[in-house]
Amino acid sequence: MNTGRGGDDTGHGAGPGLPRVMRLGFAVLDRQILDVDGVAVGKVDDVELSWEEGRRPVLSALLTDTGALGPRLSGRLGRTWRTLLGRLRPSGDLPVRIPPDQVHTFTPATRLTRPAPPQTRVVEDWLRTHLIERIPGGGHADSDGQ
Amino acid sequence: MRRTSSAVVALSLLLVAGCAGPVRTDAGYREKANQSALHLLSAARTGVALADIARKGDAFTPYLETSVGDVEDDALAVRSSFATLQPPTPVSDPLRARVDALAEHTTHGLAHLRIGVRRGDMDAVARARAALLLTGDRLDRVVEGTR
Amino acid sequence: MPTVTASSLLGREVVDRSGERVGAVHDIVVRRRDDGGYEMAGFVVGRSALAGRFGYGATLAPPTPLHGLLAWLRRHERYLPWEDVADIGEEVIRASVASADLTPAWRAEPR
Amino acid sequence: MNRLTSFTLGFLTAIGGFLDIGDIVANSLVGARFGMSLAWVIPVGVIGVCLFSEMAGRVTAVSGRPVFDLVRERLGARAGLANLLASSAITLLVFAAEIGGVALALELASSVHYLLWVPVVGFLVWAVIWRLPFERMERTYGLLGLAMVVFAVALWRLGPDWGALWHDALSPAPPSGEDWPTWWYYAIAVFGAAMSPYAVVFFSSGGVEERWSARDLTLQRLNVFFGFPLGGLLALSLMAGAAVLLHPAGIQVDHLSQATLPVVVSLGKVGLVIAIVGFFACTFGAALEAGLATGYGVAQYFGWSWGKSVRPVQAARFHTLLLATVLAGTAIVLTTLDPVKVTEYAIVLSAAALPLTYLPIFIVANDRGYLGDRVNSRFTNIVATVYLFLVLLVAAATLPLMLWTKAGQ
Repeated sequence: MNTGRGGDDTGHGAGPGLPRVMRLGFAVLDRQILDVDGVAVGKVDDVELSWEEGRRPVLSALLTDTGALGPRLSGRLGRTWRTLLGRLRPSGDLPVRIPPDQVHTFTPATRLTRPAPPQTRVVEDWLRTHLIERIPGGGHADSDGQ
Repeated sequence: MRRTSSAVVALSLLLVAGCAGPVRTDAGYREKANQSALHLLSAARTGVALADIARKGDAFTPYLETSVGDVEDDALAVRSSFATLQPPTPVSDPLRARVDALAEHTTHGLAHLRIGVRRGDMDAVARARAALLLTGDRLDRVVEGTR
Repeated sequence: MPTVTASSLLGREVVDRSGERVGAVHDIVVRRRDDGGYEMAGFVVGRSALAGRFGYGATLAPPTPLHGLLAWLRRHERYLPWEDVADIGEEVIRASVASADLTPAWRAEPR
Repeated sequence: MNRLTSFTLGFLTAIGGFLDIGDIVANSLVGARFGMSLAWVIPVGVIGVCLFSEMAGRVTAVSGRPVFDLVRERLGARAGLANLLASSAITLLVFAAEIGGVALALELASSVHYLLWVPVVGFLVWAVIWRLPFERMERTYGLLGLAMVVFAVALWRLGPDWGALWHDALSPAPPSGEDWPTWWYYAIAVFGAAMSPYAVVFFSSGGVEERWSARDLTLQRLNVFFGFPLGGLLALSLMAGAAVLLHPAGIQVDHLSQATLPVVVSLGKVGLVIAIVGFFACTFGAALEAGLATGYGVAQYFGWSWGKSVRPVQAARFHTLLLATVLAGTAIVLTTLDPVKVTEYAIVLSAAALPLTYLPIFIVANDRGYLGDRVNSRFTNIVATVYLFLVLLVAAATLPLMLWTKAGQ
């Protein structure tokens, strides 16, 4: 099953399609996640691997949101980060999990086959209803940029 | 991160060091006098250039007022910070007297220029120009002499 | 079912059968199974954090004048296939072979 | 719009957009203090910014990924965050300097104290970011910035001894009364003013906003390779004007008004009006760029939706951040720190921060996974490697020189 040095072997999708072999740190971690409509969801803040005893680990979820980013910023900065977020969102800070079968492509950005998980939009929605919508012109589209 | 914090430290150090620290030697005093004279010279010569512009009617009054005001503030600041410096030995006293007097001439000249510009009084502007020109040349000699 | 995050594996120390240090985990290689899921294939292990972090060795080529430098920085890079992993510990990952038996290129892995 | 018009517009925008408060202050100041002895830094900076922008623009056009997206991706979460914090702090300082610059230009026109203008300017900047479409915003201020051509006309009217200017430019050594460390310190200032990282962050993010594709690449390249050098010529004429008129008189540039002297002396009221329009456009345009660059950087690091081309309600976090940036920048100027001094620190620190954004772009510009056949050519790689070492050297030298020279006093 050696695919040699072919293009799909190298961790990038030359167009749609999933690579056969890839490096997680290079091709998945810290990449932008876009949902099916091209809306930015967040970054792949971490990747979860899980296994049954005696079997190979498998990629079980992409993790995103501050709950996954916090632990990565370990050290003093990371701890401050976690305390700060704990205060903002006291209701436990579990990362958002995206199952790998919802991924359309990994690189250059992670594209999903579904709309964004609702938990990723909590802060966005709060700021929208409490601040941005109240400023005149907030719903105005920047037509020239389209 | 580390770079930001060290930049902040550097900035605050600079702000502290930038304010006139105590001077312990005559050579150090000369250097301070040289710096003060350089700044006064810049202010005086800017005044001369602005006076020329005013007399030729080459600029609007708001511009002239603002520009003269800017350098007048500079000269006042240099004058007061130089005046607070303690000359380390009597050797420095003549230099102190000279720079102090020229600082006064500069600020006066610029004040006259400002008044003349604001009133549109070109004779006053011409007089201020002549005074600033003379002060400028003297400051130039101080700068050369203290290098 | 035990789970682990990729970020906690990256940077973890790797030692060989005799306890000698091979390097730290630079990257995790996965491969697609026929059912569409991805399974672990092995670890890229190296010593230069600089070269490892940027991800050279996949599609990324070093700029022309720096080929030599990057090759030198990556001289300790080894591929540790999953078959040769004896144990994944909290602190270190232990290989079941000697470090001399590990090959440098992760792509040369027979699959 | 047909291609020729679009090229002309983009090209003129690049000329006017090149200059900001940093270029105005650094080049006038250096010309007045060091004559033409530091003129060589301008071409070095211009080549650097062309190279940097071309790589960033190419990566953006082909892959649709802007600078801080790549910073996070190549440097990882921690180093990326450190990078983001350092870059944002400096960009915020630049933003404050630009706001101060706009206020100073308005003071010159009105004689109303600049601090009274600052809140007005802050509000205007926010309002333009909030409402004005991206392309129109960029074009308006870029084209108005062309008014800076008046400095080239002024230089020509001053009738300098071109041979002597050329000779000075070819003798790179401090003039009498100045020492080497101070001279080098200001060389970094001129370099940082020409090669400003916030402009590249803005440029590449703007590429995403305008949805560049590989097809727009040639046009963008032409704009960069012709527009920026011509912008550099304007920077050079600012420096030369100061070198001709202010340097012999011993006038130092501590105020924006002193930077206008060459124009007013040679062209009178008309020149003054055009120069003030030019100052206003350059600083206002750069304030928009720096403000947006701060928002872009943070949003790209966290993967939020961002951009002026989506409705603000769809990018609530991004727009909240912009609002906070504008407030913070305005607050910095309102502390009565001298905007010209803030500018000097901002450009020098920008130069020191260059590797933070330059390095990730340079790495990714060699990734076939992103760029396919459009990776750096061998020639680009050689030049870019030389600049990599140059920006690293500048970054290492900046703080020691700043301390040693007491920030160029």
